[in-house]
Amino acid sequence: MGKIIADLDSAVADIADGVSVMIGGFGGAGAPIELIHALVERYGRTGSPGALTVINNNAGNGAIGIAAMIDAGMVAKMVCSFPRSSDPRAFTERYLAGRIALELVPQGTLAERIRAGGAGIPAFYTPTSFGTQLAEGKPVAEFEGRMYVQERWLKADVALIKAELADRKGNLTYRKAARNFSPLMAMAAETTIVQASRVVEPGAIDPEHVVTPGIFVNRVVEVPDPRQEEALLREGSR
Amino acid sequence: MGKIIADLDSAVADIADGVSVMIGGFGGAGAPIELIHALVERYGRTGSPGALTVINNNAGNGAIGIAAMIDAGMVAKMVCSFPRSSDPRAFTERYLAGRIALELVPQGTLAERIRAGGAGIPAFYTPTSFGTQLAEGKPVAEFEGRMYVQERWLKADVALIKAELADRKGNLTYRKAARNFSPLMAMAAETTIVQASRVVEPGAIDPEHVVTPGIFVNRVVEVPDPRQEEALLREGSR
Amino acid sequence: MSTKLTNAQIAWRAAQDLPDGAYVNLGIGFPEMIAKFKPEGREVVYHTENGILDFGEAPPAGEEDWDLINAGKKAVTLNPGAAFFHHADSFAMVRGGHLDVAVLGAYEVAENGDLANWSTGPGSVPAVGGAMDLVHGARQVWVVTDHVTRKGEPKLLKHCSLPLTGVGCVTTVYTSLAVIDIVERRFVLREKLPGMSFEELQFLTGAELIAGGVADLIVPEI
Amino acid sequence: MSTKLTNAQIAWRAAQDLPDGAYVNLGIGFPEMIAKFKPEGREVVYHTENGILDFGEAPPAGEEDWDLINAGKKAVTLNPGAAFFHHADSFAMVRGGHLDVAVLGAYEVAENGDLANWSTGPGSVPAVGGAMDLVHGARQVWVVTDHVTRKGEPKLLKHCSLPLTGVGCVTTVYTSLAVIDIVERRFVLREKLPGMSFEELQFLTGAELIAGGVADLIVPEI
Repeated sequence: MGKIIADLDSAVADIADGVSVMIGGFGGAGAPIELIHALVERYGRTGSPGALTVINNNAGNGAIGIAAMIDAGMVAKMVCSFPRSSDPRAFTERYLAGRIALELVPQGTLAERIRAGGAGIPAFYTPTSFGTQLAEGKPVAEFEGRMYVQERWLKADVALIKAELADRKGNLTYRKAARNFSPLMAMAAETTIVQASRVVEPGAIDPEHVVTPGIFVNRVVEVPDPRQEEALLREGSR
Repeated sequence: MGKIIADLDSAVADIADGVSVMIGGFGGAGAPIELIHALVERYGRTGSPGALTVINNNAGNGAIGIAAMIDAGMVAKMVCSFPRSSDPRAFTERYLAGRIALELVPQGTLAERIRAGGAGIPAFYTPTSFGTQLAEGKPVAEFEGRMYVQERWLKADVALIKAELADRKGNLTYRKAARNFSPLMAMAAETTIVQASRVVEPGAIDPEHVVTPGIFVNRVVEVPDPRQEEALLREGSR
Repeated sequence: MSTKLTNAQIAWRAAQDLPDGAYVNLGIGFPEMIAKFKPEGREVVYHTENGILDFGEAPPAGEEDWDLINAGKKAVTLNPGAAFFHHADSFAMVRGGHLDVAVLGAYEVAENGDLANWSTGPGSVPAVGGAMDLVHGARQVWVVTDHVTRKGEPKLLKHCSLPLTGVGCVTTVYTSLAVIDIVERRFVLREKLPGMSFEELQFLTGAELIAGGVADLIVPEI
Repeated sequence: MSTKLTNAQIAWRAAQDLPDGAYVNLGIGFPEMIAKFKPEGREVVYHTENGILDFGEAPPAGEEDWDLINAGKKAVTLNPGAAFFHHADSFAMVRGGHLDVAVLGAYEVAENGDLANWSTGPGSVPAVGGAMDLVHGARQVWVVTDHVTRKGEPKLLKHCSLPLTGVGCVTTVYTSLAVIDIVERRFVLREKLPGMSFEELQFLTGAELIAGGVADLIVPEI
């Protein structure tokens, strides 16, 4: 069960053109900056992987992380709830120029669709967005006197996740509000790739405290002292 | 925010006739024996609450816990996945005599229906039970070439839960595999009543390790050294 | 007393209605200000969509931990008894009816409780965040808003003209001029500024105001 | 060699096919025996529906912790790297296709992969547990069973007569006489006991056996 990968480049080496990539994080908290940048560097070197569909709550900030992917021209489509970040220049430019597609999903629906993808639930009903533009074209149904919208599961080929601790079997913990979408994305992707601040021996994480069990994790690469997107932006790093 | 209740009798005093009660536990692990017995004693004293619908994975074992509720005649209906325990006499007798109703639900569907109840999802699709007797009368639909069954959420008036630690704000942890259905039931009940082996100050449970956040919990009663159903059965306690 | 309340005064007024022991989600921006004015001795637990229950005030400048933020991406702190959880659990709290109150801003509110607050129509980048979930989850949905637009047009209307956030979801509107409950698809005036006549307020409101026992809307200078 | 395999020998044979690094759920009873025969050096992580990943063997008698049990309510231990989770997460693993193999017992298996293993019909207390979830979740669904009933009737059939657990779900059947894969809704014979002719095996099987390259089914004395 060799889930530990030696370096970032190897961890993202086989991500193909045109695949869907879930990326953990809400704003800067939980953004796997080093994994993303390894992917951007690979694209700069080889022209691949391009034409990606990226699933994240936001659509990049400043010129790092997902914004760097967008600036590099790797991203064909964003699936997100809130593409207006504090500095959404990269996405906004391309979107208004018609060079990137957007699927806008309410945040709770986005979370539940990803969980459904991981849990084998192809569709579910939610009150969210009933009667709004975002429900147009979707089946609706009445349950117990109230109207609901049918939403479909969301899966991805790859998930890129930032964890705090990881063991060799892939069990993960997260740091504070950096948890957000990551445990769900780990469930919903065919291949889940994790950067962990520290890799520990199996048993070092109390079985009661595991947040993502190893069954959902395929690859772990250790990235000590990872960069934090929001902190980088505030330092003026671009 | 006074969630701490002084004693077991007060904790279950207002449970009414005819309500639905989710009871945590899988086999003996997680069964809130003291809360259940407080309810059975109240019924013995007052004749109330009767005609209950009880939701649990099993249908009681020996003559304690849920089996004691059934023997007392308080239970009109069981909703469960596996009513054949090691000693299911109490349920079997009444069921074969037509004196208790049974809604049989596959275990994963039971868990997901309860979660859906807590998460505001009135219905979802699952592959489980498609083409079987347990799907009869339920809507089916095809998604991506595969057939699925529509299942509805399951809520309850009351949940009885056994936790390990609880704080004054209702945050909970569980002990090992005693976790099982309890975090889901806490979400899905109008009133969630918890017996905790130890009540601690807010902050004593690491925010990273909280399993059930206090928002899902209404009442907590401390029961140090709680009895364990399986251990009691093996001691020959009846 | 000025002719209309400041945002801080609107926030103060809304804060007076927070029930003791309530679980509350304050929307990004203006609604966040409500936390500052919570009455002494009342315990309120704040929820943020990105996975924290019972967060506290902002840390001092320079002591921010950017993994400890709220939905507005502002740094926060934790109260004793806080908890972290993932996004699906967080929106289970929202959608499952576990929040007592959600407070949002508004572009428009209709008398039937419809809310428009996420899109001003084509031509910009649309963004919805958690608003559509919050309006259909919390037991009470409050709106804090100016009573009229910058151009002086009513924001409280017979029907919303902008894309909806939710249908029939708003329960109370705290404006710069009044406190208005939505009851059976009508605007029911609960309080208005003492210096303003009912007719003046009606003139600035795009749908009929129902006057019950109207009290004076009195707030401190802030 | 006896004329048919014991349950232990069937379990041994199935265990030889466990892939290295696999996540596996062993059904209550007979399938649980497979864990004992896992080949040396192969790493297998066991899942139990009631919320544990990577549990180990039974503890010594007297050292049981009855909060640490498997789906069969038997006491277990933990391996390093184990994890606890609640029932919805547990069945997300099952239904979401995260298990590599689930192994179950059977009353009947049909050539199209239908399985009947939960109900012998009216007159008793029905109980289904997690079987219906497991058969539609794991990537491979194995059945371990006697080839025939106690009365000598075939258990491998053209169609099941008992209430179904799942439709078209079984991928391989390990019986007391043979190893049979279900491929495109047909029984494809992979191995049979060396002492038995194809015709004898076909006679004890209720649907057509497809013979590809049939190998000898050889197991140790256990």
